Amino acid sequence: GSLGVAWARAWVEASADVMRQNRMALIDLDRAIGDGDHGENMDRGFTAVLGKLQSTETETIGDVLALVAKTLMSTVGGAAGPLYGTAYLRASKAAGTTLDAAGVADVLEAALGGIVARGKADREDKTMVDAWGPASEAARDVARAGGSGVEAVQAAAEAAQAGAVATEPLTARKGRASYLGARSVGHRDPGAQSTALLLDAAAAAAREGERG
Amino acid sequence: GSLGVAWARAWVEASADVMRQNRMALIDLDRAIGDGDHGENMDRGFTAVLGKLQSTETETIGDVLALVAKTLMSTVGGAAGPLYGTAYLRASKAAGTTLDAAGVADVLEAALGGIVARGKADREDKTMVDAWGPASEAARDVARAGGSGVEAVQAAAEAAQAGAVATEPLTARKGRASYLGARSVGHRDPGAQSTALLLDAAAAAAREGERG
Amino acid sequence: MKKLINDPQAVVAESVEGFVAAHADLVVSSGDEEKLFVSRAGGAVSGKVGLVSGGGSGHEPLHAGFVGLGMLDAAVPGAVFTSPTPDPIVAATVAADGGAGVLHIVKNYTGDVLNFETAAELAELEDVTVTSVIVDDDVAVQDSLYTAGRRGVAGTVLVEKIAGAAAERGDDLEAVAAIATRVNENVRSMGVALTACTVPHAGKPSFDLAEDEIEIGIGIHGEPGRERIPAASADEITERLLTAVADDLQVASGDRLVLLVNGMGGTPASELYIVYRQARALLEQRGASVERSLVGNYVTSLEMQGASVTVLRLDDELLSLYDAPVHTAALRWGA
Amino acid sequence: MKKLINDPQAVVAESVEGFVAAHADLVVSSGDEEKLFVSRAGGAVSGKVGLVSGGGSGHEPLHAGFVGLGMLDAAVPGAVFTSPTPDPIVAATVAADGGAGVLHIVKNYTGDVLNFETAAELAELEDVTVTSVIVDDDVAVQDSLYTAGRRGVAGTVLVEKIAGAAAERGDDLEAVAAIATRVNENVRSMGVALTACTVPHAGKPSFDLAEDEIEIGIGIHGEPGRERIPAASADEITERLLTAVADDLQVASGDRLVLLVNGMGGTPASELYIVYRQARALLEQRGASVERSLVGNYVTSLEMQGASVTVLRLDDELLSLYDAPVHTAALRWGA
Ligand SMILES: Nc1ncnc2c1ncn2[C@@H]1O[C@H](COP(=O)(O)OP(=O)(O)O)[C@@H](O)[C@H]1O
Ligand SMILES: Nc1ncnc2c1ncn2[C@@H]1O[C@H](COP(=O)(O)OP(=O)(O)O)[C@@H](O)[C@H]1O
Ligand SMILES: [Mg+2]
Ligand SMILES: [Mg+2]
Ligand SMILES: [Mg+2]
Ligand SMILES: [Mg+2]
Repeated sequence: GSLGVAWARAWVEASADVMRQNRMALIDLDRAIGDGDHGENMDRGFTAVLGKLQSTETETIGDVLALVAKTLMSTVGGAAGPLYGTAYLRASKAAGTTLDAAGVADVLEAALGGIVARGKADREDKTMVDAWGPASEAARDVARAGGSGVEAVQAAAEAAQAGAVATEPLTARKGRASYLGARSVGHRDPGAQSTALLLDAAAAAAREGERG
Repeated sequence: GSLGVAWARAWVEASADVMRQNRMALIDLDRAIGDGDHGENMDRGFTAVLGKLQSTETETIGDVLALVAKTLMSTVGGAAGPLYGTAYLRASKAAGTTLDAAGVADVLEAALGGIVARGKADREDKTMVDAWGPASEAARDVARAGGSGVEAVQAAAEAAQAGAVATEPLTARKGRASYLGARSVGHRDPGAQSTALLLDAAAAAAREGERG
Repeated sequence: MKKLINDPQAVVAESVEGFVAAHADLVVSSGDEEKLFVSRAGGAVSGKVGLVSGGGSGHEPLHAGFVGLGMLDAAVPGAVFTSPTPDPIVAATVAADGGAGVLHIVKNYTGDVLNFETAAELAELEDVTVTSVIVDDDVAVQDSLYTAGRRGVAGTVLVEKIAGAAAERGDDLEAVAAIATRVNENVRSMGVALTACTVPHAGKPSFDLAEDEIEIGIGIHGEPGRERIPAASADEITERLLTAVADDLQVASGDRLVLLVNGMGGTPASELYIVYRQARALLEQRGASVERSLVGNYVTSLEMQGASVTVLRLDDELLSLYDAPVHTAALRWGA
Repeated sequence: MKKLINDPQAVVAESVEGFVAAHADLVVSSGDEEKLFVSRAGGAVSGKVGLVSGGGSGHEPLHAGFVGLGMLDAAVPGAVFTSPTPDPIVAATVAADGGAGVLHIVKNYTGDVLNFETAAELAELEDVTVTSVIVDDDVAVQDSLYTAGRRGVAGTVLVEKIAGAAAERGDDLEAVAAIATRVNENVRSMGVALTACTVPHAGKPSFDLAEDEIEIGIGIHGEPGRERIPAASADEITERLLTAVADDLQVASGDRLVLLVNGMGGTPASELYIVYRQARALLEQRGASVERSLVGNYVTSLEMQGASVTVLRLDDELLSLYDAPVHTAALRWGA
């Protein structure tokens, strides 16, 4: 049930995949309440990450996440670049050699902390915080209940997706969607959705790891 | 059967009317093979002519046609302005006090001569010459056959309309449509059509005069 | 049709009003709606040959944007895409005359030619000597004695700039006309449209273009072009335009050139620079050197998306006249 | 989507390549695709405060068009509508430093702010002193502590122009930053879109607007505006924009102003002058005087049709800095 560096690498590969596949869907979410680049930005970033990963030896989860952090920071741009960059950087520092459920919760909380430190968004401001927040809480709940690392990631992914969906009725107060005020209601936040997709990739990689 | 100054004034009024009504149709013809302004130009011109006419005493057909000439010249612009301006100017000089069939033919030939002098178009170049040409010939035929002035105008109008229709298969060699080369084939020349409409107005005014 | 306009009939008058208010240091308007023209704020320059151009509106900044030191003395805006009538041209000609005569720079359209022709005759009656130069730089149109000939398009800006500099240095009317003619002989252009434009009073696009079609050899009046082809990459389109231009001009190794990439009004600057990049590369492949460049909206067709490529072959004199000071609303250097 | 582009991913690189080729007398490119920036041809000016700005591409001529004497030292173009990453900003900052420190002029978008923030920290590690000024002139957006705040739009050009002049006259970093801040405090803007724009990599319009609708309070990234209203006349739209701007700036009788009417990229110049005419009239009705004017495409949104109105309140110092020489690809006077 614990997660190691193989999982981390598999997660990154799955992330690149899912960003490529959801490129247009994320662009469309961002077109509705932003500027229509989120899918392009994330796809560009994770394509670069994948390239780097394939030519880099990594010994720990932390190595993998640090590589993701640096690469996203230097290839994504926009709001998402620094936010995801900081999230993965903090996560890399929080990650031990293997992650049990508590370890997963620590990593997700660190990521969330990084995003909040940079972006200063509160919950319900209709940002990616509304996906990372529920995700880290769900992982912590699994840890408290004595579940495994894999279960924690799975719960986090489900909570992130629910959190992304739950941004729909909200009025944006941070990021580009905030310019729309009440007109942002009824649309899902693209960053929250990309977070849900990334954590879903994490869960899928964890399940694969269990099986394989 | 002869035509006098009352007819000339009625012709101008009918012309303004018919240009207003066919404004969009002429714009559409000109959009297809030109720049889409012919209807606007002619409508602007004849609206101005009508205004001038209503505030001007005219003693002869020549007075009326000279006023049309001057006003078109200074309000229409584009290719049609100078061409119609010169046509009406030459026509005004050719017009006697009343017009029998030969007089009508003289006036139309003078108009045609003015257009050719300015625009240097030959027949079948797909211009207004292809309406004025047949029109003046038809009037001359009526004169030779001993018909009346009214009959001459009527025949001219019909020939002009046939001439306008006959521009459709032609390749333009003068004016803006010439830039299209072979792509001008299949479209009616806007200036030939406006000529047909103006001569139709002349015929209508003549018939009205007969009756009235 | 959505436009930032009020009454479609008032577009030209209101736009000129805004233009002269914004550039009051440079230009004044005649104020007379029947004889509307824009001229230098200081009036005619005594002893200098006056330069007058004009034509249908909708090509801004042409021509009013080029009135000022080193370029035009007066510009006559007609209705949108409709040559002005002789009256305002005569008035502008008289206003531009500083005693040394006036050069009419006329784009080769039947309407422009005829109206300027009449105006020149009328101006002579008012004791102004007028010479005319016809600009016909558009290689998209076949030049033939049996047609209206080539159109005047973006090359007009270079004729106005260089002839304006010749007038400013004191050349007489004949010499200024000779320079203008020399520029016209050495300049060629061709354009492409990705979209049509909509004349305010027509309210409909000037032509219909499918989502995957472009018009090659477009004019500047929304008149359809030479041929309609499937949409292609910027490099392919540019090669088509540049090749036609450079072949016709017989650009040869060692030639020194001005390269003007002109936007049709609705094209982002970034795209014009992509066109420029390829046009320049192709010229350099021919061994020619691009000495001066202009990239931007100079001769437009309202909001049309598209661009044209213009190449002028320079000699020492043309280059020094090109570099001479110019201070107008749309072109400025050295002053 | 029809555009004069090649590979959508290569738009920025190719456009910058064309840009620096066309303006080689003014600018050079870093050439490094990973750290792409444009800087003055002559390199950093020793002893002068360096000015660096940047942001997503698609707003041309902003920012690279304003690199040159009296304005920016370097500009960092991100992907279209996407803030650049810290690396090229750091590289540009180092290149722009003439030993007197560097001012970052940052438009207030989360992405720009975060990336420039990180870059400033990294540049300090390379011994460059960096101060940042955030531009937030867009009154369409409610200013609130609880949101991302107002956006930086066309007022940015005036901040860059005037701060650039202050740097050029020898002000130190603190003084240049203070001038930039003063301009930002005295400038307000608001825009309208008649059509959306299409980001090359998205391939679809940024929003869908019906034939009879316009977006009031549009941003410069194709993001939807404050409200969608039925199409209206230029005078009505302008009144809406100008009133919001002038009320927020509290324009009063006797105020001396710069009026900038900015095209969003796809708007004919003639329409911008119609907007200018009305905006100026409304300012004069308030008893203010328009001392300087700019009308044209300065801060665009690709091929979007629309315009924005920007008003800057002047004092003697700001006016003299505004008038100071500037020589860039997109703005030039006095030099
Ligand atoms: N202040 C913030 N805090 C947290 N997340 C934010 C903040 N601002 C923006 N975001 C996230 O960034 C996403 C937008 O990313 P992206 O489209 O790539 O950048 P940009 O808005 O610069 O175009 C939003 O959907 C939102 O989730
Ligand atoms: N050289 C010419 N000789 C005769 N008629 C011409 C000539 N050139 C153009 N025309 C006529 O003028 C018409 C176009 O007029 P109009 O649209 O008002 O002017 P423009 O072509 O300047 O826009 C054409 O349809 C044609 O009949
Ligand atoms: Mg975005
Ligand atoms: Mg026409
Ligand atoms: Mg016309
Ligand atoms: Mg963005």
